Amino acid sequence: MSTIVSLPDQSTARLPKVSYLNKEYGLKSWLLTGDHKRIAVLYMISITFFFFIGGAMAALIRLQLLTPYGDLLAADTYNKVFTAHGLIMVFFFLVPSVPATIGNFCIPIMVGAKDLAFPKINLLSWYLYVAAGIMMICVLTFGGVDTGWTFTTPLSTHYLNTNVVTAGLAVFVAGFSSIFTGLNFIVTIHRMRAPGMTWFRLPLFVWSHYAASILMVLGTPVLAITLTLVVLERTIGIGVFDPTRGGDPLLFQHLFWFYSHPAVYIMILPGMGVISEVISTFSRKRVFGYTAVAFSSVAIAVFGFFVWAHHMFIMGISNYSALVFSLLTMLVAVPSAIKIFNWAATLYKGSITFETPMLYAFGFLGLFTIGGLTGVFLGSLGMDIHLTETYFIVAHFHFVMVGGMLMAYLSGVHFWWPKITGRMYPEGVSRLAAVITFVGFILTFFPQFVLGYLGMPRRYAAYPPEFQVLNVFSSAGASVLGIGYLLPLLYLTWSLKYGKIAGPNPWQATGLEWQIQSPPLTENFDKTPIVTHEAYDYDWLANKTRNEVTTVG
Amino acid sequence: MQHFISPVLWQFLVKWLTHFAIFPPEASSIAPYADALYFFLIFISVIGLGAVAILVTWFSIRYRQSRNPVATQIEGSTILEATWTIIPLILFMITFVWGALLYFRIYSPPPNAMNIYVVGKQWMWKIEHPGGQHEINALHIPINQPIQLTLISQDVFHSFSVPAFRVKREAIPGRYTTVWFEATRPGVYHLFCTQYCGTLHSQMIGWVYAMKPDDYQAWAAGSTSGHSLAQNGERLFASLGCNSCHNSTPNAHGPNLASVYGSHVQLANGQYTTVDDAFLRDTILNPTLHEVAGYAPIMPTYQGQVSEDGLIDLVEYIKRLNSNYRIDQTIDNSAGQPVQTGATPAGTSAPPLAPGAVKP
Amino acid sequence: MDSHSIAAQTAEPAHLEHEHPAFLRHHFENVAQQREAATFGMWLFLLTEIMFFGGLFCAYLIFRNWYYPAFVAGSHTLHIWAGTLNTTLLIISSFTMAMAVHAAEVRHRGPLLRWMVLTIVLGCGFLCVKAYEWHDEWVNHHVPGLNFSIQEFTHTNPAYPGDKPLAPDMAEKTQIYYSLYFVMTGMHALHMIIGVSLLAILLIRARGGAFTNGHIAPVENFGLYWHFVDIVWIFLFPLLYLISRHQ
Amino acid sequence: MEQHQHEHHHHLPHPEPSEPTHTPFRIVSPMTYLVIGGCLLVLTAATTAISYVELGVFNAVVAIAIACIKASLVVLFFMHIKYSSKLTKLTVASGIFTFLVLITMTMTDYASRAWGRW
Repeated sequence: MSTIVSLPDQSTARLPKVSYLNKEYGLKSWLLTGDHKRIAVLYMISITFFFFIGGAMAALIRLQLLTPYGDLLAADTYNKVFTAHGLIMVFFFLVPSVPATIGNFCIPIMVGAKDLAFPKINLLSWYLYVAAGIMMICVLTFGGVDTGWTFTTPLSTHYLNTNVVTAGLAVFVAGFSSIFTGLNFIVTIHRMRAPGMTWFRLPLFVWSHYAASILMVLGTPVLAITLTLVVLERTIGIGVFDPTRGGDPLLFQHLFWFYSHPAVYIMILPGMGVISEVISTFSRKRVFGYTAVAFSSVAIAVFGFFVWAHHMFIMGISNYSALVFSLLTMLVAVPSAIKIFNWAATLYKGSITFETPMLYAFGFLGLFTIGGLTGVFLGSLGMDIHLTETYFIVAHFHFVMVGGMLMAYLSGVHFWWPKITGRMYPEGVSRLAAVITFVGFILTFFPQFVLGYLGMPRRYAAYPPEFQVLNVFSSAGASVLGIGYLLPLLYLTWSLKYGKIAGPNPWQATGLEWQIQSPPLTENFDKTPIVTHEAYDYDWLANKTRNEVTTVG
Repeated sequence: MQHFISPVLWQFLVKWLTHFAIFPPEASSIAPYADALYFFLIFISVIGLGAVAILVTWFSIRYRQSRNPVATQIEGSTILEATWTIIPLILFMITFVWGALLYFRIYSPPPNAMNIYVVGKQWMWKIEHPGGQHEINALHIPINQPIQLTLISQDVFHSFSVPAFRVKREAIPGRYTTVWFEATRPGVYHLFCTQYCGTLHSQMIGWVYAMKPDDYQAWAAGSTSGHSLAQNGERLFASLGCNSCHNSTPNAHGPNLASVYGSHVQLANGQYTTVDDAFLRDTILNPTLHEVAGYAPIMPTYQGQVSEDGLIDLVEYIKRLNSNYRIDQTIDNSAGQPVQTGATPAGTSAPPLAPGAVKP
Repeated sequence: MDSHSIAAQTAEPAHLEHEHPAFLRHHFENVAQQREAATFGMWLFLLTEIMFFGGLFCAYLIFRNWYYPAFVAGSHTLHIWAGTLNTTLLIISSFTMAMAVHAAEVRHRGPLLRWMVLTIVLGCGFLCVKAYEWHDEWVNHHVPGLNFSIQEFTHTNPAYPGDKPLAPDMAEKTQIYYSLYFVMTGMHALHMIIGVSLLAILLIRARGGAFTNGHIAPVENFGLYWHFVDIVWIFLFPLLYLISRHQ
Repeated sequence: MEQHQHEHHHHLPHPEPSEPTHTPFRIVSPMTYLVIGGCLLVLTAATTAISYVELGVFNAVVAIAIACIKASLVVLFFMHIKYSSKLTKLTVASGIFTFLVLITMTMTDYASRAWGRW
């Protein structure tokens, strides 16, 4: 009997008879569910679908750029492809990735609640996501859209005859999906915590989601109204963004980036939460400087609202504004630096193991550090002039979003996979996938920094021949990267049926979610837990395990 | 070597290697300053990344489970955390100041800069030299001479980028922007549009020809269209009827425009403003927004009637207008005084051209 | 202060812990937690609304600074009586809504229904006046993009003989004013329509006895929404109707 | 069998609550609503009347000030913020704060563009 507590030996673990997965059967029980865990699974399936569509677009982009002459796709097709890649990856993958899947699954359990505060709104948010997704698919089916994901006016309003309106409305609807997710998280974290779960006992995953949710709730509506204005401008020509009627295209930039810069933090903060959990668990040590990491999340969220105009340094904002926004951009880099060093210091005197989530987390540390530091290049006014709108931006963004966020997402998916499905993924092949992803990523995106400094502009369907060598490296890397992303899809699907039974706490982690069965019951807990320990209290876990051995055994 | 692999592949490799570039040429006076900051930033990035990499690697080896089975729980360390807060902060502040200085170097043209107008449109760059040379997707400039570009877009956002000079500036619809550079090495350099501007964005590219001053003079003399921008502007000024109000006769309704460029004028709302290119352009299109004190707001708008090229001609004309002599004469002529028409020899009137302009 | 008193209804949380009324959803511990969560959620939703209108106010401020004479001229074509009447209607409807919430709090079904009906009537009254104004603006060719004409602004407005006619370039800019006017009042009216519809649903449920059994969260939160829509109008009224009326 | 472990939570001592779980709700009296409603109507009349008085730039200032007072009355009394928890107050404040960030930081760009090109 004592074997159940001396995991990760899973030989005697069995799947529980009743769990959220088999409480009810049938499609209807899934599509009308209020259970946050089921909604998380629905989200996971849908964002995976969109990730691979966006990934296919990326593959087309890299194939096109293999040669300098634009042999594969016509220029307008290429424009549609990179626009679809951007829109899908940003609004249909990155924004909902960790929050809507892992966050949805874990946050209620982590705070000791039975569900999110508003289960129906949670389901509504998934349906909004699906509706937006269907609109996006319609856009792609009926001729695509070639605005670029930034919808820049007056290009999007007056100079294109593609499906801009539908695409804009799709993003509008997707935005409300994200607002409702954020709103649900904030209320849940404030109001649904179990007795004894004080703010400073919350896992850092919850803190980072809290910060991201604030950004979702306060930033997204500005995007909504901006896109509404774009749609109105395009359909009836109201003139607010049209310079020939006295409107100001730069106002669009201001309003767009007021959301879309914080959106970057919406995308990365939840990933940072994953990294805190994973690094702590696999070094069996509490996160170094818990308070600093928690507050740096909030600081990123707050400062995130003050830096949007750094996307517009050369676009005609006043020099004084450029100075202020550059200064604030430098300040927002500091909390990220704090996080990186605190994670590194967490390893100190730990007892480190190298399971797949940890490998992905190491990948995150390296790639996010590069991504963050190159962000400082771009925040620096004079350097930005040369680097902006080139492949340097592309590389920087992908280092943060793919090297950072996607690594964090995969780390989280592997980490919580046993909890979500009750089964282990195959450790050997998944470690291989983590390494392949890291190598493929570096090969794909590092050459783009060099291309950027050489001056190769982004969004070019064809380019001068001297840039070809680096582009070939990049495309070659992308094929490696593609394998790295396909592997998890295959072996995780395989593991649903054939994976080893995980048992409640395969990693011996301290979070509340690991103290219940895997997969959990629909109500998460038999009885509301009472929390007496801090997050990452491994002594508490060891003590609890000892008691259990005596009680159970 | 080529005997061991296929000749096609060999050709390919050779082509690659000859085209292989990892650093752009430094061809302007600004480039070394930009590169210095770039290397500084790379330096601190390597330090930062190195610090993280060393810590992570060392801890991973030293504290792996097989070597350190029991973790020691540590709360944190205020001193350490303060250290890695303050050191990055200082480095980022240095970067900020350095970057700001570079920014103002790039965007503050020196007073002796030679002005060239650039109009961006889907999908080409139209370059207009004051001497009347027009170019598409090509820019000829002399080296060792500060060049100021005044950019505007006719439709959507474009961005004028010359990587070899490390300068870039957005061409905005409805507004002039400026950037300057001084080429230091003769050569042919890429000119890109870097702001996504629609279907043929990737074909909105061209070349910058940096030439020795003598070569440039030869090119300028050989490429002129026959009329300087100011001369085109003068014709436009007359054909639009601007001269009926803007002259120096006693019954002129509008301000006298001679030598108005660069002066400070008081607006109807009491504020003072400097007359620059942007101000001139705006007053032609939106006269009500810049009512000059002492004049009735009767000027019609020319929005939609003058192209960006025409506006540039007008601006260039007014910029170089030192006297109203020729305007008044045109008025007299059109007022129907045939006696004096032929009596004014063209040669005696002072041409309103600045010395820099190239004559036909 | 006698204008308010502490409610008695949630004074015994200890008992509620084990009491499970039909409206208490399974994942909440007790009624108080459910009500607090709902109210807090509603406030967060109103935050998003603030930012949604925030983008419009930002645009409004910029263009009002740039094209002040056009904004004055545009504003002078609006019916100030209609704006004032609508402000009054909305404020009274906010009052009646507050009273409806009060009726739900003290569990009086009759007054609850009456106040809700009154709120719906006032809301519809507001929309009718708004529709009349829009119709008027359509007739006068003031709808940007659809049937706009600057004719009226290049000549003296008979209602404001003191106003100088605008120069054509400034008259063109009245289009910006009207764009913002229609987007802002349109977005506001959309919120009103949604509000009236929701209120009608709540009314039907209230007739069946809901909301007077202690489960007042839906009425209370709808009240918050309704008051927020009122606040938006409180700002729209001076910004759109009252620009330099003294000229 | 595997599910035994979470039952042990109940053997643990009851910790101090993190924050008060139950905030008593106040019922505001109809009289307050009536007074506030009356104030709002008076202010509406006032703002309309004042707009016909020449005050220069202060016309806009007064109009906005009155609108702010009216909005505050609605928020404080009709929306019960005066009687609400700190959290709700903070929520409202953060909304206004972000709104002001959007407005002021954008406006400063527009204002400082007119200061010239250095």
